[in-house]
Amino acid sequence: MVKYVGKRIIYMFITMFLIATATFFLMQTLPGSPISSYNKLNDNQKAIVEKKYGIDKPKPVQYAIYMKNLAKGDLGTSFAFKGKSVNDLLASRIKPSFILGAQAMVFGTIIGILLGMIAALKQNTFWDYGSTFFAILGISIPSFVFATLLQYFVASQWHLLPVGLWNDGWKSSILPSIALAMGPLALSARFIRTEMIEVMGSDYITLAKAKGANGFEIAFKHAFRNALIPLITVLGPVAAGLVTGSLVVEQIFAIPGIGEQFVSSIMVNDFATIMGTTLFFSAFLIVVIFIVDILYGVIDPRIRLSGGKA
Amino acid sequence: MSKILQVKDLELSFHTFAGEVKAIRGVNFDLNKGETLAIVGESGSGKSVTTKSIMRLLPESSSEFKNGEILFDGKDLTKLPEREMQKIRGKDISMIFQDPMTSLNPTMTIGKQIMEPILKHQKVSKAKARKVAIELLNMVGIPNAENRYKMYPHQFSGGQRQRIVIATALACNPQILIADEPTTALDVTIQAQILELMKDIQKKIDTSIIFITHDLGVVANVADRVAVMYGGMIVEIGTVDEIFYNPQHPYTWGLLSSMPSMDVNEEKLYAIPGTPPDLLNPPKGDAFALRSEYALKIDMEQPPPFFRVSDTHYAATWLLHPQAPQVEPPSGIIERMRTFPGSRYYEATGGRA
Amino acid sequence: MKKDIEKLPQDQFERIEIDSSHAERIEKPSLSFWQDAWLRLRKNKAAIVSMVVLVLLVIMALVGPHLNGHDGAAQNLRHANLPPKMPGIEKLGIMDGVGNLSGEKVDLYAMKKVDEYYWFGTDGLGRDLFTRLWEGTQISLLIAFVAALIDLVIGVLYGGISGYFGGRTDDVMQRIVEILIGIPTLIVVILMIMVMEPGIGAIIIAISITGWIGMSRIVRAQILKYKNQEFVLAARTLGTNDSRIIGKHLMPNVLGIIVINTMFTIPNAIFFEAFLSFIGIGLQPPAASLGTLINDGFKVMEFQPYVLLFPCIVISVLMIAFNLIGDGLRDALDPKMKD
Amino acid sequence: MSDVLLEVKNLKQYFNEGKPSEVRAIDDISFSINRGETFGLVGESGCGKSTTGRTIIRLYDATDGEVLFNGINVQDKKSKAGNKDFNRKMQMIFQDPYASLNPRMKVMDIIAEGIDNNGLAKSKKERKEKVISLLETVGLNREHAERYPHEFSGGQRQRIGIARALAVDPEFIIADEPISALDVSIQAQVVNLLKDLQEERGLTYLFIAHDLSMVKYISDRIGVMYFGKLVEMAPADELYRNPMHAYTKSLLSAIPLPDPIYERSRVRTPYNPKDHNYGSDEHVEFREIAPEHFVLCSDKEFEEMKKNHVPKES
Amino acid sequence: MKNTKWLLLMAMTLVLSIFLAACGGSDDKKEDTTKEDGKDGNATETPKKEDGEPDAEQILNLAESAAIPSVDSAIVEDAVGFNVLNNVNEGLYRLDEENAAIPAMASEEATESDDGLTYTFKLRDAKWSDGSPVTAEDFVFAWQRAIDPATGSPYGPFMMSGTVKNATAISEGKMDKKELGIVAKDEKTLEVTLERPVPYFLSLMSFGTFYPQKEAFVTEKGDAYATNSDSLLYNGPFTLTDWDGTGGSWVYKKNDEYWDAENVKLTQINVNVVQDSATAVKLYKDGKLDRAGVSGDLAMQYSTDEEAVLQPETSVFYFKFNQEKGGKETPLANENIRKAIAKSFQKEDLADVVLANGSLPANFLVPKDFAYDEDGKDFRDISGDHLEYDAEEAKDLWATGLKELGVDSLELEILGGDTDLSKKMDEYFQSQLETNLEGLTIKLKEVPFAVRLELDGNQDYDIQVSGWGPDFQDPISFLDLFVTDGTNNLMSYSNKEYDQLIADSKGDLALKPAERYEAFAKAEKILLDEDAAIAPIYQRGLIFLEKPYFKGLVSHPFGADYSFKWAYISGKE
Repeated sequence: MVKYVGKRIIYMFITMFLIATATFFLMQTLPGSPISSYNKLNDNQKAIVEKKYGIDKPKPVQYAIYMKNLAKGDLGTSFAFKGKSVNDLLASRIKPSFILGAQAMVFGTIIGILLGMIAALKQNTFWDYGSTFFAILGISIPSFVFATLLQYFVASQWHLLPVGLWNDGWKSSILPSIALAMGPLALSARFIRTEMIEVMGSDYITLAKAKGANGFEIAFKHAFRNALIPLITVLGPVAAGLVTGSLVVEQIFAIPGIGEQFVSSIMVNDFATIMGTTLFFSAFLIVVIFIVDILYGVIDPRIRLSGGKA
Repeated sequence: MSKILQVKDLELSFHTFAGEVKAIRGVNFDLNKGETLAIVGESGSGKSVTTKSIMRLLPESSSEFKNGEILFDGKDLTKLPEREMQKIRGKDISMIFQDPMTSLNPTMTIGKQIMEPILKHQKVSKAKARKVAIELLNMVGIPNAENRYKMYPHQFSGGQRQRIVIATALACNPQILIADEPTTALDVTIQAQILELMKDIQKKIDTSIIFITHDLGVVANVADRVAVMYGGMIVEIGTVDEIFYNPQHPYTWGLLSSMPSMDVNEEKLYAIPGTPPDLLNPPKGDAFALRSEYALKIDMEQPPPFFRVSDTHYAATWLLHPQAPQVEPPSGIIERMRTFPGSRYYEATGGRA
Repeated sequence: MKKDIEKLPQDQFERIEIDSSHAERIEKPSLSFWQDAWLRLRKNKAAIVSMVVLVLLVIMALVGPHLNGHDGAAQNLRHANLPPKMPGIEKLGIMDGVGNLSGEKVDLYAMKKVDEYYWFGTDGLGRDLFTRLWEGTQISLLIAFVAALIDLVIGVLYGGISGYFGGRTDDVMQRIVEILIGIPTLIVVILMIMVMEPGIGAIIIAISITGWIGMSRIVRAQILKYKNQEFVLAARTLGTNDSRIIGKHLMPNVLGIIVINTMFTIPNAIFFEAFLSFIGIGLQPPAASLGTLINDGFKVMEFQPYVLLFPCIVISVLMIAFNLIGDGLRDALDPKMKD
Repeated sequence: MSDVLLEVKNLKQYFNEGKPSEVRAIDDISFSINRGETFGLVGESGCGKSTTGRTIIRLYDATDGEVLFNGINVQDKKSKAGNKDFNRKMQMIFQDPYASLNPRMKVMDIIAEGIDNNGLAKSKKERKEKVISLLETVGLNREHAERYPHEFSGGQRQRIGIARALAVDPEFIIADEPISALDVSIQAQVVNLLKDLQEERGLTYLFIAHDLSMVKYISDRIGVMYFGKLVEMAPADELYRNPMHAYTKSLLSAIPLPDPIYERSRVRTPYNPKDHNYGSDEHVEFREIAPEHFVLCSDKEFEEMKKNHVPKES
Repeated sequence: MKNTKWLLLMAMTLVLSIFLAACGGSDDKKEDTTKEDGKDGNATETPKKEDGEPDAEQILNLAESAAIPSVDSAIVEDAVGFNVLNNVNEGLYRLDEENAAIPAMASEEATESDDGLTYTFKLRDAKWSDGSPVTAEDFVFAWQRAIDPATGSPYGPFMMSGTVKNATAISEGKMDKKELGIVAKDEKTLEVTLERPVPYFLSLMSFGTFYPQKEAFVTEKGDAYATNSDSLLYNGPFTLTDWDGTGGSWVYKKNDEYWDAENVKLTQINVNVVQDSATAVKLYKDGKLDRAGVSGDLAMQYSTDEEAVLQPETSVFYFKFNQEKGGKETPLANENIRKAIAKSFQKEDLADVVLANGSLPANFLVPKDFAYDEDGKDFRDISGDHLEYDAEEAKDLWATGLKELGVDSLELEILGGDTDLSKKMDEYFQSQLETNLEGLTIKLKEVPFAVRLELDGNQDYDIQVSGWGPDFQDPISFLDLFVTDGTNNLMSYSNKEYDQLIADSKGDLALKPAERYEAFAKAEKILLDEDAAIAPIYQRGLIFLEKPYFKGLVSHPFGADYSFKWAYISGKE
């Protein structure tokens, strides 16, 4: 297990290194330069500013410096927020994004699992079609459409919850969390349904039935855990989906999160921030995938005891 | 001998995409206390479905009892509410499946799985249930039960897993144990161990066993009585000796002859031609007639009733009708019948017994 | 158990000769896997209805822009921001040309003295939304199909090669995939869009750049599953070469899964395009796609909900249809789900 | 009967070699099969018998050792042409009648695959005729050619598998548990067919199975495998009459026979590898204790076995 | 699968319910507004009692469209930054409620030397938020810091070069910053020397770049200066709090140290960044904001809203015609082509229907209601209209132009912004131009602002939708843009006569206001009518929704957008 984790961590670093490299050179091909918005500066000033940011040096040198700083965890200095480090920029934005993401994940997967279980246990009944349909809607209706509708009805029309902003504490997070949760919800509902149906058809479930277990015990004591294990494998992509969703949901609800920051940094060619955010998202995703894999081992005794699958 | 279970005129169908599959087409048998009844037949003959329908383990959405009853303890199991059925499963009737690799929950310790029926059906404390579970493990021959109790199924070998499944099935001293091909997936040596174990246990707790298999060797080893199934019906039923030494149904003949003998060198095996019937459109008359060299005209039109051979031995073949012509069974069968007192080929001197 | 033995006509007991080849006869009509799947799919009403709906949508996407005589690109500012008005239906009190103006319900057609009918209303530049909707659907579908096709080709090739050749090749290829999975797709897509000349091509490339990974993983898993199946081993013992094994034995078996997965890739691509357009980095105007139309509608949803409504319905119905067809196909093609 | 068709010499097949998870599926086995005979290979699941078959036909590359087919080491062959030739002469029948036929191909194409690969038919018509004649050989008919595998029963499928193997006119067929997935009533059909074919075409079989009674019925000589090693090898009758290795004895004693009276008296002999109690200086090797009867044993055991051997009464 | 019809039924129901909900939604909306109308009936009366007593609670909630990139007066270059600066700090002068520059840190009107080259300011006894006095040295330090090239100040050199003595040389690194024309005569007296007479110099003094900075504090904070609300000093009506330097929200608190604190009524202003205008409007309607900008398609719907406030701006938008691209002349170097394009689109429709936000069609460069002559006459009335829409004439000009170029069709690219409104506008241009000018194909290129600046800088475009907001109240703020090699020319336009007129306005005519304005009018005519170097489109207007109880907000035509100094809340309770 230790060996497996070690190997994975090395892979994570390689992945990050490659992503950082790719992003760095991708940035260089972007139209515009980081100081193109400094149009009021005269040439002398521009030269000084370029020197200050180190972008007067040849690309390989810039790359080396960037990577060196990155190794120290320094994402560089923002071009748009003059003189501010990208680390600070991200740090101040993490909290709302994290809260939203975590709430959406928890809410989405729990409700999704319940829906999926109901659908599987009441296969081919009204309940099944109801929750399957709900799941298909969740997958089919784009998150931004859903967010818009929620905002319009729940907040604007019925005044049940805040329309946006991050000022009303927990209440502010409810609607965006729900909007974000639709993806994970639908995904886990569908996934659990399929898995549950498969698990419910397996011999050990029949045996559990033969032992006299009732529907509830079979569903929760026997089938649930086995159906849950494969779900964990898709949680990684789900987390990635949250990152995606947050880009637009944060904008719709005017929440000062990382997604919103990313969109604005694109608009002003703030290379350092774009890169920083990209790397942050990537790191987040990689760590989630890593945790998911480890979790997989924790939940599935077969893997836990044989010491990792890879 | 008291009848502990009676299956009467059981008919059951599955509803599939293709149409109605008549999986059981009128099955009758009794199970006596303390005996082992083996049900043999090829796949698709309905033997597994019969036992699963006793346990009511078939999916309710796609299966349907068309007729008949299953009497246990004065109750008709086909009509019992699910809740009542749950009280019977695992307590009065329990079951073992074919594949020990898949019949244990991979994410639950074996201890928990054994304790489950105990906690479910007997009002005992967890500690007590645990004690019972460990005793059971010891009984089925899992060494070091105290420690292994907390392990997961994948840490056991196939034979051990089947022992664990048996322990679970025995947890509440059931009156009936249904074993659905419990040794098919195991190697011969392991199979022998499991069979021995089952026989031992039966002696100890005096349970009745319905043993499903397609392996006649296993039947010969474990059964007191044998029911031969073909095409969703029982075609012959009798004591183990009657079935092996005085079989009457051409299908039973075919089954017995198609196995090579260890000590005789046959030139050629007897082979039943063709394939089993399609239960989507079951044949009108005798289901086996199309594959039988002993077919009569009537076989094509009318299914045969059961004809009594002895008080314990019945066979559903028109060949037993008084009007039927006398036919000669395959040579291997004649060999067998020679040893059986009461058969028409019995030779007092030629028998080995 | 006992039955009275009745007397039967003696001739019934004549022995008959059974032609043993009779017993080998197969009663069922001969069905190939695909015919069988189709039979099963046909029973799935949701999937069938979805297919019909989808076909209708595709037809509408093709002929819709020519149905009402308006040009989707023609601007007529006098006719800007008109609500839907459809002959016939207008009598029901909906789509009658009545819309919001500063919170008042007004028949805008009467007010602006417009005689023409704009079935789904007009946008802020006076363009016919009905025509634009179907033009947008056309582009969205085009993007989705092309992107799905690219995903399919790359995914199948990559997954197929990785799975079939295994060993070191597989190792290297899977490491690459592992790394790619760590990249947040949308971020990459956004960066790619920024780098490239904006337009349909850029969107398709951006969507395809990581889109194939899912397909490749599925194909690889399937190939791994099948390549050690006995029928493949049998082919190898018969001296069948690699390309034939892949083409004749593996692909036909993996095809089902590929089709199913493609059914899920297409709505994904539609969604991605819409998403990009929604955050404003997708298609460049004046080209319309469902995404840009929704984006337009989102801004005015409070007063002119119809601008948002119709593209939302079309995109949702499209997505639902594809998903239901995908589900149906999975039930029909994946033997695991057979009941 | 000394015309050796196949000779396996010190064959080794290790999976994950050198890693902690190393599995010695075949651990140094040698045997030979004569032209026209059936060699049975028995053992428990996981003992390496199927791997042996697959290694012989080169589905796996051997870790070490030689497989001489017609005197040529097939494990050596790398050239494509030679490969083709070799593939034609050696064929295989698989265990699982459901997995061994491509569900997406018609029976016609399944059977014709070997014909196509080797260009054995000059025209479409000839190809069709060949397939139909093969179908008839295995007891099926021309109608079946246009159908898909899922429409057939297990026994029929297995016969299609046999027809496919026969299509290239092989000399040697490896039958890898060809009947273990079939119902008893069907097993006989297949076994009879194999026997008939052997007579008609002079085929040589390597018959792999765990069902000892069937193996005994069909085989001329039998090898018993235990954990990658061949522990005993003898002509079929000899092996049953005089099982020498403790494992063989245990195996034979475990088989239930369809004979209740015998069953009531059968006593199982368990086998425990530790019972051999081999000392570190003891040389355990494959020794001939009677003509053509080989046992894996130590010197001490060898002497004892020789003593216990009951010669065939005639 | 027999129950699939359920699925369908539900699908139908859902689609229907979305539909109905959407329709129903708008009904609700209507009821809502009518109700509000009722309420507003009372509310609208309150403002008429002009001197309605301020409420006890003076807390305001506002939104900005972007985060604050910087509050360092030397670094600030964006609207949000200047806005913040204007409310938390104060220069020598401040724009008052009538948008006239009045002494602020200066205690009285400055004394100006006769040649117009030297100004002397007396400072009042004002304090920084840390209690220390604001001194003349603070101004000297701040100005020198802004012109120091190492600071990288975008506005320092831009505002000072050619105005304050030696500024140009210093910014080019040719002179020490100590040589800048600003001297602290004593703690409270400041003397500024100019390069040339600048008639609008005093209005510049309200501009953020000329604000004071306390040297000791700046030095002490070093790199951390102005990175959050604690690393700043304030001498304006408010202080900044809860600003972490990056986040999406901040708070203004009344500055008790402010010299005029008794006239500041608001105690607190909460600001959140809300990028999406639709969201801002929703927040406003939900009562979370007291004022919200309405843009794009929403503007039309809200233009007649009770709470809508139309706010004309002084920004003017126009096409820039690039005459030289990659060293080669473009078709736009042809005067007739330029004129044809400039006259080929309907500006009224654009302003009224497409923009619908109170923007005015523009036939000029220098905006309306911006610059006045000595008599208070609007510069627009002096200069008149140029390049009006005339499709017929455009067609003729186009034909002529094409003939001159020897082609019968052209493909040109319009470079525009990537906001929704600019995209919509571009589509309109595309349609108008292509319809009116036969043989013209327009390609649209919509890019983020930064990219547009880059393309602009490289002169890599054909036609660009560009705009200019003035930094000080003088036509020169616009007209200076297009002199040959002007920093914002970037389209290879050059006209000697035009250059001369602009040079004159800075030189000989600097102290002759009337003639100076005439020169401007002439220059504008050359630029537009004669050369059609650019094609004016519209003068921007904005629509805001503003709660009726929110009073006294002053918006400025140039420099910072707002002053909250005089704002208050009345009638909210």
